[in-house]
Amino acid sequence: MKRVFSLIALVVFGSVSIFAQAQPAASEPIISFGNTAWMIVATAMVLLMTIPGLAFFYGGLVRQKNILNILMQCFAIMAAVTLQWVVFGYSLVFSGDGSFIGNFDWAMLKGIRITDVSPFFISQEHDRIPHILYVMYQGMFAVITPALIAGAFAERIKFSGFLLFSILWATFVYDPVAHWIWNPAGWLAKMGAIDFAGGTVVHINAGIASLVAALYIGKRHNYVNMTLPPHNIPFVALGAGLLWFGWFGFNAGSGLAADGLAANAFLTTHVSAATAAFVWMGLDWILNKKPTTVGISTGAVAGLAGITQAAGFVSVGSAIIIGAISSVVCFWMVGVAKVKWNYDDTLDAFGVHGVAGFIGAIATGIFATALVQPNYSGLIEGNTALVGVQTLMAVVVAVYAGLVSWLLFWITDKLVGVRASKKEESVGLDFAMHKEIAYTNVD
Amino acid sequence: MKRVFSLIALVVFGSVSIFAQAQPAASEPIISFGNTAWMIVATAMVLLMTIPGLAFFYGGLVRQKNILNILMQCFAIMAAVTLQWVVFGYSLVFSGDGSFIGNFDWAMLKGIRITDVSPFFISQEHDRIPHILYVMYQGMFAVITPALIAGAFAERIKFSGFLLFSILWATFVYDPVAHWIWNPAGWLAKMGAIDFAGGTVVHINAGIASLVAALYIGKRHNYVNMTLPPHNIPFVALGAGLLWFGWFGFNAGSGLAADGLAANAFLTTHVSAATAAFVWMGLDWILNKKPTTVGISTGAVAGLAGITQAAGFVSVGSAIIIGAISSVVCFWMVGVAKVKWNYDDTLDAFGVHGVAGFIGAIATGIFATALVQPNYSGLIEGNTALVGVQTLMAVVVAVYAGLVSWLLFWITDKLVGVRASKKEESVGLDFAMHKEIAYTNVD
Amino acid sequence: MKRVFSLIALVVFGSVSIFAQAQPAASEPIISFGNTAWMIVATAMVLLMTIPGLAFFYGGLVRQKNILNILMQCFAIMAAVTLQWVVFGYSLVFSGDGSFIGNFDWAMLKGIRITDVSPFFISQEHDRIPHILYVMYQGMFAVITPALIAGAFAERIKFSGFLLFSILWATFVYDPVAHWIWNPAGWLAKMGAIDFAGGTVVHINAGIASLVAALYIGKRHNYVNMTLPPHNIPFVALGAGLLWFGWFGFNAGSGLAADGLAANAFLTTHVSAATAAFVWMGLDWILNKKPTTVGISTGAVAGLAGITQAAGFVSVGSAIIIGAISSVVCFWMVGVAKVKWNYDDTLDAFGVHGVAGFIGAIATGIFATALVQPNYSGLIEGNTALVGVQTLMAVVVAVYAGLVSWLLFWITDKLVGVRASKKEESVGLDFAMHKEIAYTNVD
Amino acid sequence: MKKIEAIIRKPLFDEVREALHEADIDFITYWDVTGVGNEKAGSIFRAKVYETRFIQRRLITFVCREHLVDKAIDAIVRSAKTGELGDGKIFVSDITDSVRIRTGERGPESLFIKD
Amino acid sequence: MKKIEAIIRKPLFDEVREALHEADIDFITYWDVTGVGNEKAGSIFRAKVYETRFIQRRLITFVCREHLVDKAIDAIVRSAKTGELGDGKIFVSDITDSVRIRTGERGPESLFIKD
Amino acid sequence: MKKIEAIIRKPLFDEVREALHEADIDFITYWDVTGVGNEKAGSIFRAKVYETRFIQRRLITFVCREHLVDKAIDAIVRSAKTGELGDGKIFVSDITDSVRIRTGERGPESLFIKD
Ligand SMILES: Nc1ncnc2c1ncn2[C@@H]1O[C@H](COP(=O)(O)OP(=O)(O)O)[C@@H](O)[C@H]1O
Ligand SMILES: Nc1ncnc2c1ncn2[C@@H]1O[C@H](COP(=O)(O)OP(=O)(O)O)[C@@H](O)[C@H]1O
Ligand SMILES: Nc1ncnc2c1ncn2[C@@H]1O[C@H](COP(=O)(O)OP(=O)(O)O)[C@@H](O)[C@H]1O
Repeated sequence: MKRVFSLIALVVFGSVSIFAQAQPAASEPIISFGNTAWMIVATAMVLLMTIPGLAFFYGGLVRQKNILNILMQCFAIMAAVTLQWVVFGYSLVFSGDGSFIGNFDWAMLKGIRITDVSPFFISQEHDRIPHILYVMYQGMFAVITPALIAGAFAERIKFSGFLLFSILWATFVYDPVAHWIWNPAGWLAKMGAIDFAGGTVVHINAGIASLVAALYIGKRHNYVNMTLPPHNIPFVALGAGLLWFGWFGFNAGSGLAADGLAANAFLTTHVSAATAAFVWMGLDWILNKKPTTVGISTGAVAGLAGITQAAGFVSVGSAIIIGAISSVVCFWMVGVAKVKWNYDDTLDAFGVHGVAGFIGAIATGIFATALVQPNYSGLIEGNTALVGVQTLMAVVVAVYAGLVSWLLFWITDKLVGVRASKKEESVGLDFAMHKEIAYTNVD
Repeated sequence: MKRVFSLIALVVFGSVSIFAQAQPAASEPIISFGNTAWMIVATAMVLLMTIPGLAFFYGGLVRQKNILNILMQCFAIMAAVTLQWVVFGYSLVFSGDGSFIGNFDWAMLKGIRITDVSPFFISQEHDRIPHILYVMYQGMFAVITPALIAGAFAERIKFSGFLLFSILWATFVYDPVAHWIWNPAGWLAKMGAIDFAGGTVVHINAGIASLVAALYIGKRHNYVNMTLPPHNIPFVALGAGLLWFGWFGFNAGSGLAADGLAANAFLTTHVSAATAAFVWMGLDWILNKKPTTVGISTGAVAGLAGITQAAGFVSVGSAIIIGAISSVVCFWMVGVAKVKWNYDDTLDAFGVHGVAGFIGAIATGIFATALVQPNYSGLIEGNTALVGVQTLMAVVVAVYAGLVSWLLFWITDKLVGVRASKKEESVGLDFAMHKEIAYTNVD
Repeated sequence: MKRVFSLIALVVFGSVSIFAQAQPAASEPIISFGNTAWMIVATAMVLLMTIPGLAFFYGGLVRQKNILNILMQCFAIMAAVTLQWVVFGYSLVFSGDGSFIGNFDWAMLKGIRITDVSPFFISQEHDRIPHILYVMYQGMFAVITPALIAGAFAERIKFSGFLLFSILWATFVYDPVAHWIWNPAGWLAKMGAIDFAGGTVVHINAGIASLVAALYIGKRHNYVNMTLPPHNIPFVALGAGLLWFGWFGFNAGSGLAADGLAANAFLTTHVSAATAAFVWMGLDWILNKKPTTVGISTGAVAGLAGITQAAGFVSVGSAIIIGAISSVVCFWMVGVAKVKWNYDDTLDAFGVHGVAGFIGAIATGIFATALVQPNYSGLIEGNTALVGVQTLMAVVVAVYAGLVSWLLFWITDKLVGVRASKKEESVGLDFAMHKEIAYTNVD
Repeated sequence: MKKIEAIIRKPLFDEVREALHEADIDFITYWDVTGVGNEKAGSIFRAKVYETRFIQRRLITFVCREHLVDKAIDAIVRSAKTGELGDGKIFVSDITDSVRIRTGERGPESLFIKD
Repeated sequence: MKKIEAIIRKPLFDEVREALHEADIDFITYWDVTGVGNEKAGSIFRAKVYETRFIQRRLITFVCREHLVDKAIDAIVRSAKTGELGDGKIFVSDITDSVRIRTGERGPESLFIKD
Repeated sequence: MKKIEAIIRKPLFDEVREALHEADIDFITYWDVTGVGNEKAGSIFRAKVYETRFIQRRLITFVCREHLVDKAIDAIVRSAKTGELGDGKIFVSDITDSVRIRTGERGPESLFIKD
């Protein structure tokens, strides 16, 4: 849930040396080898979600002339947001005790030594991980969130506009929202809103920004009468498989320890993904006559996004329900609502991530159970408060992300422009923006 | 080896809280962060073996018009068998003390709390993993086993028939066989049969089912005079690479701990794979004049399947021998025997997995050494009993899997049909079954 | 840094049983579950770097008719060098106390029991990993190093020549150099030269061998007037993504423990890669008008290679500087110098890996800080000695690798030949050497 | 000499090739094309079914002597016909010269093997 | 009957297809080709810019009755023209016979739908 | 105007293109095709060697004025010949009209650059 506790006397632990681990005083937190082992891997797994996971999931869905632009965007965000994060992003989110935003105390990771234990923890107060590992783990979340938005304006965005917007967005939308919810001093955290692995911080946030961006930038030319089959469905499946794999780092890592809570998050994540994949396959089969590969992959992703928020609060039965609902609603969203409302969210960044994020936020309020984390009960256990605060969190983040994303997109448009020219769009962004062609057969 | 011990008084540990880990009583098993860290990752790695590992290994080998069907099958099994496993499969295999099958006590994981330590362990009685993590880890094995069978009837199976058969097979073949061997109460386990990571439970089992399915469904049209080169060999290599990587989770994870035994399983697995790859390359070179990419990949997989059963019982020298034998025999099987016996096991699910599984079962009986696990010695250390019981296990599983798979395939055929129509086969299963085309170049 | 300590009384720990771990005497090293968990995964991640990581990074860059040859080379080296390593390679590098080369005491891993703790460690003297796991981890480095060289003579090498050369090279170049630097008895190690994760042992070593091989074998036909776009840029990006992921195993694993040092290596690795990717994108944009996918991928790899040596010695600020310098110099090297000096290092194995390796060697001497490892300070902390010994190490290794690689290439040429015939080259190595075609569309 | 170009359904390629072989046409060249015609194909993409008139087809071409033309056309029609929309077309045109690169032979004799 | 082959810029394919549709050409077949001509394209590869005269193009071909030829050519020229080097070419040739595989019809009547 | 179609071995493409260039043919269009002819290629698949008569080839086509035809054919034969089975074929046919899309020029003058 990332409902984390900042230690009052951080400075105390600043002096814990790695050599001191052998004989810890009872109350002093240590760097646990086991938890650190898991979290190093979890961090790398979240990197894998962006490149090559999401890059191929999105890249396979676009037309052949635009795949490199997608891959390039994922790499560029990885590079740019990593630097932003280390230079000031991490500090903005996690330092200080402001309700709305952090300060610059940890800019450039100033004062964070390699022997420091992380001031943040979930289930294991005593056995923690290095602070710098926590920085990296959180950094991977900061990277993937703007990368998700790339699905909304795919096939028609200007690369310079994309890059500027992503960096602004990471700073002015992601950082504050993450602060509100994941920094224990944040105002939503203080109200009791919970988000285990980023259903709100990542998925609603990016989903709403996607909708805004798709509406602002407008449709691709010929969108109405174009039938646009994905150019490489095996790539879509490759990406989906890597996302599924990496999502265990994302969700099961969010407890910051290798314990029963992590195992529970693993279980709910996997079961929700499986259910959602199965349900989407069934809906395709019943409503469209055939089960499809793109469908089952999309379903799995919807299930993964849906459970993200709830993974460390609910039990396996609830995970099945959340997966099923995510799948049905997202299916309806991309198959019916998008057509009716007639906007062009190219790769359904809103229709899948945004929508599933909302479902997860509310579902956490309903299904959270004290069996998983003793302090968190939802509606089914008689606690009506949680679902209220969860709804509030979802709405607040949606409104904030919606308004500020629009503003940033508008500013970017004025400064460098966001829309590729008609000619660039028809030539393909790969060649127009990068002077590269994805596949060539010159021998 | 998965020769596991169920604790008499499981209920005792049910009450071990995750907060109690700091001060364990000497005799009480705890959730070890380190072992849990490794097993979470190992579980994710076995998922990666199925999607995208096996999916691409198989998918690259078929013709372009059938790749999506392969990918779809892997995803669909991941979804369906995960649900089956959580709902009743795990319980059937691991609950109760019946010799032949478990009961429904753990259906829907009823009564398994997130703080429970796993009642099953191999080398680390004290430092264990969460019970639900054990459920997930075993679940990934239950998923990949029926996925292997997909190689046998590739390019001509009806999707509905495939799905029904797979679920039935997971229930009526995989679950009992896993119970016999991996549940300490199982009759083969009680006789002393050992299978470290699934050489019999996974590979012989799936291999025999593959042979039966290939014989039942019959050849692809034009099989005799068709030369069918793989449509995308880089995909085959990608799949083989991911399988090799994931197999460390499969084999080195089967000791359920991050210790010397895991390291030994890692070593034997890697060395057997390397030897088998090298030998296959050599055979191709000598007998067919050229070493091939598909050959070396297939060799690696044969070596991996061959060592699976023995990984936690034998030393590195034996691993070289097992790898070499697996490679030679599988080479002969797919290159000579299959041609002579004239059946159409499209992707050699029997010729590679089944055959290497048999080699591993016997080899474990021969090469097991007390240097690795003190209680297990094979023929070379003078214990003649083990090789006998290993052979018995292999034969019993082969007979059971053979008969029941045939029956289930027959039932499936009567209920929904198994064979795609001639027209569907020639159009390609991708379009016929899923209305999708893998690669398109519409711009 | 791999500045490791061999314990005088190894035999003492030989008797440490895995069951003894629960009650270790204070001074006796144990197998730590947590560190073992991390290092098993790190080992698997380094395997993933070679196959499919490097295989696809290189494979996507060549022409369509040569990709299988690249994939095949990576698989063949994985198989051959693994066997060499287990049979005598590991022993040559790590056994004994010779200054120049080890002995055969550990040939076939003789005498290494599964319960032995590793005699080598970096930051965690007490909490170690199994010795055989250390063997495997180091083995993956021995595999990837010759695989890197394959980039230099791609598209024109004879397969038999390649294989013979690689095995000779692993034995007569890699093994001695690794001994000098990573065996505490090695003469460079004794002089105080440090190489955390292989910047010199792996990258300079392979880079120089690449240059020599490229010069010896000569240019591809038509090289001057051929424009050779990569045949599959998404594969390049896939490979780069997997390399980035795997590199965490490579660098953060090189401390042999899951602790603050590992976290620091993770941080510096990630930040250097991100910076280098960003800088390359910027250079492309400014100098060539467009940012490119191949460019950003190459930049990331340059940053990863550049930081390798320094990852466990420097802090995050220095990582940014090292990443930026690596990127700029490699950009100039492949874009300007290679053109001017007019040699054909097909995939820039020297221009990227070799050059970045040099930068890392010197940079470690400059930026090493006692904040990360108390015993190592560089120029910026007033220690002038280190940069001298680092330069010496880089030069010595370059000279040794240069001369011996040339000799081995010449011997290989005399024995089996190294250059494919003109006809083989124009037909493509896939068909000429392996009788396979990567992509076919026979339906 | 006549050039024959036949645009057929991909899945029927094997049948057509065999029929041509029986009609003494052993040398052919083919590639994959996209055809726009009467036939439509339905695909599914993310919960939506859409129809497309862009169909994957195969184009077979060969040059043969006049007396083989009718036999060849019959063979194609017989083997490539399903009777449903989208069976494709055959076009015949004149070839004024032909060269076998290996021997330099020109004219009709470059089209067959003299033994 | 005439066969028309047009080598055009790939990105303009949609426009050309629509223009042809308005000119009563509904049956077409196309595939992707590489063209070597006057136009050059610059690519970037690892810090180097290089120029290539190998351009990805699309070849559209269709057979139609004589009276449609001029209209069709006009439609193509109109929709495929940018005025810059590399707009491509149209070639016209004779077709001596045509067969609709589905019905076995031969000659011009195989080219259109009679209702 | 004549259309020349040459089906050649892929690996010799570079040589042929240069030879054509020297024979004043600068505008060409090409694509990859599969050829069935006399030549056979052996492949290996999972421990089995099999032979196939389906060979990957390249088809080069260009339209030129009559006086260039013989020179062009000579250039191709010279550069594409190895003397072994499978060197390929050249076919020549008539083109009745030609249009340069960029300028709208028709006839032979659309085929070259006037300066
Ligand atoms: N006049 C034509 N010129 C070029 N290609 C054509 C022509 N008519 C048909 N084709 C090709 O033949 C295919 C089948 O034609 P279609 O009209 O669908 O079927 P049918 O001939 O049975 O009415 C088309 O997809 C197109 O590729
Ligand atoms: N005589 C020809 N024969 C075959 N293809 C040609 C011929 N002339 C032009 N082309 C094709 O048309 C394309 C465009 O021609 P190009 O010379 O670049 O433009 P433009 O016609 O505007 O001068 C070329 O890339 C080539 O594919
Ligand atoms: N009559 C033909 N029509 C179409 N393509 C042909 C014809 N004859 C040969 N080809 C093409 O030329 C290629 C080479 O022909 P082949 O018979 O193998 O060699 P050779 O001409 O040296 O005897 C074939 O693979 C085929 O693609």
